[in-house]
Amino acid sequence: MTDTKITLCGIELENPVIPASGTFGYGYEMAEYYDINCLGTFSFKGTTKEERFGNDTPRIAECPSGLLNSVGLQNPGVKVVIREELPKLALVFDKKVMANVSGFSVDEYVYVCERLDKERQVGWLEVNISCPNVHGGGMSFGTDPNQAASVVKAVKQVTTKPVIIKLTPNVTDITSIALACEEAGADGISLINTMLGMRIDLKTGKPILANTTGGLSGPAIFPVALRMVYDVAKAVSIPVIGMGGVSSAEDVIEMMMAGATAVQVGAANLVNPFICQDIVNNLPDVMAKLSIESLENIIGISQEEF
Amino acid sequence: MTDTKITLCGIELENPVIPASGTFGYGYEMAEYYDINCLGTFSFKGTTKEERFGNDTPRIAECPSGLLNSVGLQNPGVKVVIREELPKLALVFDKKVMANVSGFSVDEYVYVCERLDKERQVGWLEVNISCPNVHGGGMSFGTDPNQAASVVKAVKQVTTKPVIIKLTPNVTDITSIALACEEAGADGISLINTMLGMRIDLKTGKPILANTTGGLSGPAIFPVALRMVYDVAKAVSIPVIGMGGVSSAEDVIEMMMAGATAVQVGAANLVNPFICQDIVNNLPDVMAKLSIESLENIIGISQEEF
Amino acid sequence: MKQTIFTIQENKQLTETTWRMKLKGDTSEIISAGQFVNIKLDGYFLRRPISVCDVEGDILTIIYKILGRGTEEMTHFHIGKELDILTGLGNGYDLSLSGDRPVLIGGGVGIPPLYLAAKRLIAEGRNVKAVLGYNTVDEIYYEEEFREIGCEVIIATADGSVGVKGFVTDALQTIAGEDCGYTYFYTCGPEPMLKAVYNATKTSGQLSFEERMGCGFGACMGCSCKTVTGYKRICKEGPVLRKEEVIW
Amino acid sequence: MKQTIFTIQENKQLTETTWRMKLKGDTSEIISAGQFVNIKLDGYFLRRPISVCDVEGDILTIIYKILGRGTEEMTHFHIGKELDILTGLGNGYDLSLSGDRPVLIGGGVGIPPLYLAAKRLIAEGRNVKAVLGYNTVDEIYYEEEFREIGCEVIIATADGSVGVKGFVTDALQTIAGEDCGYTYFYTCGPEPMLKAVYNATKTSGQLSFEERMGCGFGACMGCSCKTVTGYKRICKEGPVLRKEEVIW
Ligand SMILES: Cc1cc2nc3c(=O)[nH]c(=O)nc-3n(C[C@H](O)[C@H](O)[C@H](O)COP(=O)(O)OP(=O)(O)OC[C@H]3O[C@@H](n4cnc5c(N)ncnc54)[C@H](O)[C@@H]3O)c2cc1C
Ligand SMILES: Cc1cc2nc3c(=O)[nH]c(=O)nc-3n(C[C@H](O)[C@H](O)[C@H](O)COP(=O)(O)OP(=O)(O)OC[C@H]3O[C@@H](n4cnc5c(N)ncnc54)[C@H](O)[C@@H]3O)c2cc1C
Ligand SMILES: Cc1cc2nc3c(=O)[nH]c(=O)nc-3n(C[C@H](O)[C@H](O)[C@H](O)COP(=O)(O)O)c2cc1C
Ligand SMILES: Cc1cc2nc3c(=O)[nH]c(=O)nc-3n(C[C@H](O)[C@H](O)[C@H](O)COP(=O)(O)O)c2cc1C
Ligand code: FES
Ligand code: FES
Repeated sequence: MTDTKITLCGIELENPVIPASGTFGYGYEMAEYYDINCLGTFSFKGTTKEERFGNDTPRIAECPSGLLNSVGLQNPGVKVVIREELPKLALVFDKKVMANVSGFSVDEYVYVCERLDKERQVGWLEVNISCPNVHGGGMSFGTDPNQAASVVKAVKQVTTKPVIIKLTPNVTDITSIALACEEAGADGISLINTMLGMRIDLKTGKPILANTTGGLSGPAIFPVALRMVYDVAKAVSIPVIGMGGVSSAEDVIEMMMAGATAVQVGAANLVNPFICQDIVNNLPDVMAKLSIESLENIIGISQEEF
Repeated sequence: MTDTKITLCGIELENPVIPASGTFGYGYEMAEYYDINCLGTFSFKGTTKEERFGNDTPRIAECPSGLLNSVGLQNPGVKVVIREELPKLALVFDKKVMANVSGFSVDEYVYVCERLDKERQVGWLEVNISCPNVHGGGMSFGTDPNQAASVVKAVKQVTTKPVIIKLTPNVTDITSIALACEEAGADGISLINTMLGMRIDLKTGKPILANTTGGLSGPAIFPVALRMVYDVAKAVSIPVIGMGGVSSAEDVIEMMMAGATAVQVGAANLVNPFICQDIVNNLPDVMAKLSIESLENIIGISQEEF
Repeated sequence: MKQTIFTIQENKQLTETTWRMKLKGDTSEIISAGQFVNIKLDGYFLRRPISVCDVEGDILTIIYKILGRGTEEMTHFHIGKELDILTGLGNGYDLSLSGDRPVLIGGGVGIPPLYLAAKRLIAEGRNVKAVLGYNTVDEIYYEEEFREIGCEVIIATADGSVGVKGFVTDALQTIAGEDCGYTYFYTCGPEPMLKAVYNATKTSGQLSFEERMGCGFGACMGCSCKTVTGYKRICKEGPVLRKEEVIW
Repeated sequence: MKQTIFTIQENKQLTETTWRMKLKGDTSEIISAGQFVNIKLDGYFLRRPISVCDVEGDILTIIYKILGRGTEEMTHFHIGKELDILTGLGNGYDLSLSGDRPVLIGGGVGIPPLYLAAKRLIAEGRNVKAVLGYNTVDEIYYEEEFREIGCEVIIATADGSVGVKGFVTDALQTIAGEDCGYTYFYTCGPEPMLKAVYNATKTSGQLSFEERMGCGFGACMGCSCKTVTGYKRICKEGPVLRKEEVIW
């Protein structure tokens, strides 16, 4: 028998497969299509203090083996999430959910995390520090180790549940940022968010996205994500959640070999709404073919020297 | 009539299509397959002071819409390049060639550039500052504006020909590095080099590349490259050479609309050895379809506000 | 929504740039006129959203225009080829509001979803007029098909090569009768046309919008728009909006 | 080197994991036994290098083993499908050095290029022996084909299910006769086998190597190795190296 169980910050998951934030709504929408209880868990849409519409459309542009998005954190705000979305989710999902949090200031992160931390359904807080920091002058919290640490410290003070920090790949040295987060008290690191990219409409000569640039995700970024997971997992001792282009059970295993304890699936959900269910179903077969008995045992094996 | 001519640092090119360094040898090898005089020019294999074998094999790993390479600058050293490779090239190529230079110290860049600058066949020096800087502690010259500027200043002192600095995308803020190079006297900026990535062999659990990590190139990186070309071209006033995943006449036009004066083609040469000839041949048709009369006129048009 | 494999039964050129494809498969999730399907093409990351033009038993008909590489490639598909398609996407038109004399207003590749709407409205005994707009006479398709099902058709061409010279809104003015000549409108076409129709129509009606889509089934928020009744996803709460809720 | 479209004439399973494909097209650049072709597969970025097993007129024969996704997908290709192939890659074996009694030593998917070598050596009147190594009896293919062209065949299986139990080097020892029983060797197979053959053989010979390739025609330096006579590209100055120049 193959064993797909893993433990993420003290909570056991049936399997490491986690739909990524922004590609799975608040979950209940996807429960129309299949029983989402087959998942390890899922990360819900990035939630902010106030309701946000996000950026103008077009927000989507196709790329080779991927897409750009500039959704810009559309969400109904944390109060509505707690009042309306989580109760709807409770009807269709028995497990702990990963609450993805975004913000434009330390105060906003604190505000949102404090509230979501109190929700029984929430198992982990996944704090996305890839957004531009308005206070700090337009740079993202995730591009500077000190600012990243300041978010972690502030959030940890108002929360009781595991805090996972989600990093942006658009940096020179992701390891230094991960280390700063660990030192500041983070319970896990999740990476990667999208890579900054752009496309132009040849007919008009203008950017396709109303926002000019957007975030690249999908299989195109898999090798970059894998390298960052490898580097970060080597450096930190807290668990790492790997993502970026994962689209198959084989990709899940490759991410775990690189050092990921759990694996998120983003863009692939958009093209095949049933992909996470498929991956969960295929994992035992692929493991058997590769003579892997337990997924927990392969975490980071590519790091070992022989 | 469509006009594909462009001017790159004072030298007119028949068209903007330039095979990228490392994917076209020293040119004469490719002249076995077609008449390479149809090209704008090409950038020859990264050349160092001493002969280098490069990294152990495997040096290549496939990725979605791209590949990783960890060739590690295999080349016969600048003396042999001047004595043997350039004379062979002279027999088959009438135009000025772009001399791609690598180094592990400022002194090495100076040494190699000084010698290649004297060669009649060389039109431009393309200085690749993406290599680890041994003196500076393992970080690459291309990840720090000050170090990048120091290379530019030193090279400019010993050369008379246009010096184009080739940047790595593996940085938080590529624009600041491009600006530092411009201020230090660079005559052009060329970007992007490969993105750091990795793949693991599922059967062994070990990295596929002997070097563990490698550089990702090919269509997968096109949107990231385009965004960087757009940002850098907006910031600097020297010409920008765009590259990263370009594989068609349409891609050439998209890069130029983003701000590139000329466009290099790398990974695509490996899959289709005739791709650059095909692109040169297709350009006029695609221009006609898009009602573009002159390529020079579309450089950076996506930057304009309407 | 359902993910199904469809088999191509026909792939026929209608005009220089417009093709019709008939596909056989499980159409059970296709409920309303104005819904769309989302088609996976090998070698492209995102699916291509295309409106349902007709559905009869297990045969789905779509009409597509060559716009970029994906639709160009579709023209080379042979009979028998299998396509992975998501069906049952979008809300579709609410035909119960049509009144006795609805008008259907379509421009270019906005025409196909109106065909199924016309069929169903006529089956319900409505007196249906269709105003179909094209650039020029050579681009006309489906005029006959609309007539055959008993629809009165008014053609507008931008260059005046046939029918009313001008846009669908010019042709709309030629409809006379009691009141404004129609009781309700259903429209689909490029956004500038929708806006013109919005301004020119004298009754209530429904407009079908296009947007670049990430998923097409509500997961990504790629296609949102603001309406009087809140934020809506074109792919889920759309593509059809009521005239009263549209914000330009 | 030439880039040509070939049409599949046959795609036949030989063993559980090994298939033969016959392709029709311009084979004019295929000169030597031991050369390879590089095949473009839809959906994969890099081409797949596969040795020439045989060439007769405009028919190219290759034999491939299911290793990963690309070769797995090849097994589903139908007759008539067109493939974009680079031909005439690599140096190939120099058969002029064979002497009277060359031995061909192949393991697994290293066997195919030796078939064309055998045919040509026999055509030149050489007395050719082939030592073919497999894991087990079920994996044996092309034994008959080698015999039919007049080659003496010695089989080795790792599990001893047929022929000599052990590796090709064990089978090699069974060859007796004047001197060591052969005048020269040509070999192809996995690297550990090549090394064993290198150590076990008593004459000079040529070894064909594999490496992960970027281009397959000399442009990228992806496949370099160090030899006694300098750095060589497996795809261009190889895949065949002389025993004397190999550095392990
Ligand atoms: C709800 C809906 C219904 C549609 N119905 C039809 C129809 O019945 N017939 C028809 O011909 N066309 C229809 N379209 C437009 C059709 O989706 C695009 O023409 C098609 O996706 C273009 O693909 P391409 O590969 O040829 O173009 P490319 O430009 O190469 O496509 C690149 C990307 O942009 C997207 N894209 C480009 N143009 C559009 C567009 N106008 N709308 C949405 N996405 C776009 C593509 O889907 C793809 O993701 C509809 C669009 C929507 C949203
Ligand atoms: C000169 C040469 C001749 C060859 N001749 C034959 C032959 O006649 N028959 C045969 O079955 N195989 C042969 N091979 C090996 C064959 O190229 C690989 O088995 C095949 O590329 C695997 O592709 P895949 O998509 O199934 O595997 P994947 O692992 O999915 O491929 C991923 C990438 O790795 C490369 N790769 C994986 N394994 C190898 C390998 N062993 N050698 C080179 N590249 C590899 C692939 O080409 C591709 O780029 C030869 C290799 C070389 C270099
Ligand atoms: C449409 C879309 C919306 C996203 N929204 C969010 C978000 O709200 N919060 C967040 O942390 N990440 C968001 N992401 C990033 C993904 O969660 C994920 O980190 C990234 O896409 C890389 O994974 P992938 O290649 O599997 O998509 C979004 C991605 C996409 C494609
Ligand atoms: C096999 C290979 C070798 C390369 N060698 C060099 C090199 O020697 N010097 C250099 O500046 N860039 C080198 N590059 C980077 C390319 O010139 C180019 O910047 C990069 O690959 C992005 O373009 P592409 O996506 O079109 O390949 C190499 C790329 C590849 C694939
Ligand atoms: S396209 Fe994804 S929500 Fe509409
Ligand atoms: S594979 Fe490119 S040089 Fe050999």
